[in-house]
Parts: sequence; structure tokens; C-alpha cells
Amino acid sequence: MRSIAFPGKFSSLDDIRDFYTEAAKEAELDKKSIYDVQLAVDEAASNIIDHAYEGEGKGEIECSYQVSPGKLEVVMRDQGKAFNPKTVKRPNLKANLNNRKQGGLGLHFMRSLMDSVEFTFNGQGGNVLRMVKTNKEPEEQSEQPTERQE
Amino acid sequence: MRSIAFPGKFSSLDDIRDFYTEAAKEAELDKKSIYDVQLAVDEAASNIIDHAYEGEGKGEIECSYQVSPGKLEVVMRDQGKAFNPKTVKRPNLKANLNNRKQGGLGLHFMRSLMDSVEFTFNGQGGNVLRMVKTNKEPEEQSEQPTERQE
Amino acid sequence: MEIKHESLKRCVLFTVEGRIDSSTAPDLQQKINGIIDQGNFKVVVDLRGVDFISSAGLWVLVNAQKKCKRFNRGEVVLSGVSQRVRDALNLAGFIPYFNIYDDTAKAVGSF
Amino acid sequence: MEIKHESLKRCVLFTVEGRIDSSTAPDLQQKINGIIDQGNFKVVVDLRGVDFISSAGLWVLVNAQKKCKRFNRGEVVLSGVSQRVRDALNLAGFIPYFNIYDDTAKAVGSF
Ligand SMILES: Nc1ncnc2c1ncn2[C@@H]1O[C@H](COP(=O)(O)OP(=O)(O)O)[C@@H](O)[C@H]1O
Ligand SMILES: Nc1ncnc2c1ncn2[C@@H]1O[C@H](COP(=O)(O)OP(=O)(O)O)[C@@H](O)[C@H]1O
Repeated sequence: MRSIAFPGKFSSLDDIRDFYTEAAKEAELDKKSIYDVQLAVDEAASNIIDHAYEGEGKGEIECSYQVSPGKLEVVMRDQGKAFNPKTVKRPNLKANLNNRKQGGLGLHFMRSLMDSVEFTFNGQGGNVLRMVKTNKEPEEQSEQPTERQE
Repeated sequence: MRSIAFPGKFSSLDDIRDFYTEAAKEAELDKKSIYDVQLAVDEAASNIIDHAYEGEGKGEIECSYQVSPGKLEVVMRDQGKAFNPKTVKRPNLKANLNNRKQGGLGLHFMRSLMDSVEFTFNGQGGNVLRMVKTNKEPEEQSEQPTERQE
Repeated sequence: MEIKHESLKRCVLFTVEGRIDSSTAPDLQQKINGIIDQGNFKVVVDLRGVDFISSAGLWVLVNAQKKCKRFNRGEVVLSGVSQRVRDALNLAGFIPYFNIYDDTAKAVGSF
Repeated sequence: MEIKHESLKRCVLFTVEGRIDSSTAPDLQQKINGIIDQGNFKVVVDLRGVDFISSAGLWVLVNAQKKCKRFNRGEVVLSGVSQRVRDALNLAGFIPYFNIYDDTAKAVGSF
């Protein structure tokens, strides 16, 4: 497990994505999953800057992770405003163009791209975001009969 | 020196160009010169079919060549109508679009692309076309002072 | 991210390269809106060179589309949409808002 | 030689690949003239995939240009012109008869 604190600025996004790209490779995630991680951590970090800190340069984003083969656990901490995702309503993805108002996609992306997304707020410790990504079971192999043990 | 007789059909053009491409490589011509040869022999063979034989399938185009390093001599023979290139007038390359009438470019291309183009008609033997292509002197080197012998 | 634009006879062609995230999206938004606000409502965005796009980048495209489609005066069409960009558009529910062309020439030729 | 064509909003886009010589030029001429004779006088010919063109091929382009420019009703423009094709056009004195675009999208966008 490595951990780096990045400045809470949009110019850190490149580095944060790169940091987790390396982590995802270490976890032997497949190519598509690696991109999913890049996108999810970008959305997560953007939200921390936009909403937890309410602007750039207000605090750090502490990024860490744990890997096991085929599995990456992302942990991002901030010292910003407490956040309860239950208060956020889901975007209406089927609305007409003119009824789509900017915002509301970040959480949806994170939840869609990752296997699990979990926020906790622990007083002094600030917000902790845990996201897990695992390689999909190779579906192509499901047609082959699995070997049985007698 | 190799020699092949190709049927006087447009479908032979590919093979004729390939035949002389090999020859040009054998002569160690540069890339641009090889393409010039391809285009010149294509125009020459097309003319033989169109004008000497006045149509496809009337006779053969006997293709041969000689090489020395940096020099290719193309020889193409046909048994068609005698041809005297002096009777052909040069195309007006500066005419307005509407005054350009199809034809008249083949000889101009051959003469522009090759170092020399020479037609002879010798009675029974039919027409003989000799074209020579040599590598250009490398002009980039002209700025360097040439070594003198004392 | 690099942005180029070219005024053609019937539309403006944008060519975007690199990463469109919260850091670069404002620049893209400003450039596209600048052109639209000059009265150019027919826009092609060639995304062939885009290797990353976040929701911030997608909103730039949708906001531009809203502007252009107003009063039926035009449209933003996309070309060079990679699988990644397509997946993101799809996740956002944005696919129905855009005509997407394989080929930039065909996108330009739609105007 | 392979020829494709696509009718766009303001023009027809031809994409030619391979060798245009006396053997294949008649096919190209027939396809292009067929489209022009249906009343399509705005034509883009994308030559990116052409690795050989003889005077027979060049005349196809010039003959098409004559037809299209008649009565000021249109034009043939070229794109994807390699150095070889450009040299041949130049040798024939045909460069002044054509607008040549680097990019097929820009060629389409000229109509
Ligand atoms: N890390 C966070 N800290 C505080 N508030 C957040 C955080 N992430 C999201 N939110 C809140 O949830 C809302 C929805 O977030 P999201 O789906 O990411 O869309 P967007 O950020 O584009 O508005 C935000 O508008 C914000 O109010
Ligand atoms: N090999 C040939 N045999 C007989 N006549 C020829 C030959 N090549 C050229 N000619 C004559 O010279 C004219 C000009 O030839 P050329 O410059 O190749 O243009 P094109 O063949 O396109 O008309 C031809 O129209 C033809 O009358």
C-alpha cells in the first residue's frame, strides 16, 4: 500500500489518475478496468475539490490503495465538508436534452464504473471514500464445460 | 538482361510496371526514380496498345532491360504501326481547362520522367523504344567542397 | 489538451486532442462557446485524439448542443468517437442528443 | 482499384484506392460520370489510398472537372493528394484546375 497527498487542485487530476493507473496495473486489472478506475478516481477527486473543499487550493486529497491479484481498493481522504451521499438524488438519464442540467453525473459514474463505492465521515478524520474494482470473470469461458471433481 | 513478352492488353500494365520495378531496384535506382520508371513504362505500354496496335489483344509488348549501377536502360518492342514521334506536337500545358482535350500527355510524361527516350522503327523488327533512367547526382552534397587532387 | 478550429463553408470544425477533465474542460467550453456566440451554430467536434473524457468534458459537449439546437438553428455533431468516449456518453445518457459520424468528412458533409 | 462513394448533404464524396492506370481508369470514369450525370456537380475525390496514377487516370479527373464546372454548377475538389499524385498533376499542368485540400473533412466543408 502506497499513499500520496495531492494538492486539491484540478491540475492534480493527471497525477491522481496516473497514481491509480499504476495501482490498477499492480493489481493486474484488465485494460477496460484500468480505464474505469481512471475515470472513477477523476470524478471522485473532482467532487472533493468542487464540493468537499468548495474550490481549488483549500486542502489535500490523500490517495492510497491496496491490491490483491485482480482486485484494487482505492481509498481517498479529504478534510472538507462532511458528505452523506444518501442526500443526493439520482440523475434522470432519460430526460430531454433541455431538461438536463449540468451536474449530478459524478456519483453515478463512480457507482457504475466500480464494484463498490462507500463514503464515511469520521469527525476529525474527514471524509473517507473507499472504492473497489475487480476484474470481471472472463465470460467467454462460460461456454466451456468446467472440470468436475469426482 | 532479362526479357519477357507481355500480351498487349491493359491488364498487363501491372505486370509490366512490376517487371521494370524489379529492374530499377537491380539498377539501385532511388525511390523517386523507381516511381518515375513505373509511370514512364506504363505510359509507353499504354501507347503501344492504344496507338501501335490500335486496341487490346493485337500483339505483344516485348520488354527487356539492361542495368549498371545507378542506371537502367528500358527497351520495349512491338510489331505495330510504325511510329515517328516527330509528327506529334507537344501538348499546351498552360491552356484553360476547357481547351485541354484528352490525349497528348503520354510522350510528355515519358520525356519528363526519363533521361532519354528514343524511338526507332526497323522494318520487320517493328518499333523499338529505348528509355534510360539514371540516379540524379546527390545535390545536397554540392555545398561541401570537393576534395582536390594536388 | 489541444484544441484547433477551422471555419468551413457550412460549419465550424473543432479538433480536440488529449485529456478533457475538470482541469481542461473550462478551456474547451470557452473556445466552443466563443465560436457559437459569434453565430456559428453548426459545429463538428472531432474527438479522434481524445484519450480521456470525464463528465466535466461531456457537459461541455451537451451545453454546446443546447445552445446550437435552440431555435432549431443548428447542431453539434461528433466524429472520431472512440469506444471509451462512446461508453462515457452512454453512461451519461447523452448518446441520443448527438449525431455521431465515423468519419469527420461525413460529419462535415451532414451540414 | 477500389471506388466508394457517399452522398453527403452538399456533395458526393468519392474514395479511391489502389492503382489508376489505363486498365482501371475507365471504371473510375464510368462511376464518377454516372454520379455527375444524375445532377451531382459538387464532388470530392479522396485520393489518399491511390499509390499510382497515370495520365489516363488524370484525364478522368479533368474530364469530371469540366463537366462539373460547366454553367458554374459545381466543382471537383481533391483531397489526400500524395506527393506522387501531386507530381503527376503538376507534370500534366493540371494543378491550376483543382482546389486541393489536405484534409477530406475540409474538402467536404468547402461546399
Ligand atoms: N465529495 C463530496 N463532498 C461533498 N459533497 C459532494 C461530494 N460529492 C458529491 N457531493 C454532492 O453531491 C452532488 C452530486 O454529485 P455528483 O453526482 O458528483 O455530480 P456533480 O459533482 O457533477 O454535481 C453534488 O452536487 C454535491 O452536492
Ligand atoms: N507507340 C506509338 N505508336 C504509334 N503512335 C503513337 C505511339 N505513341 C504515341 N503515338 C501517337 O502520338 C500521339 C501522342 O501520344 P501521347 O503523347 O502518348 O498521348 P496519348 O496517347 O494520350 O494521345 C498519339 O495520339 C498517337 O497518335
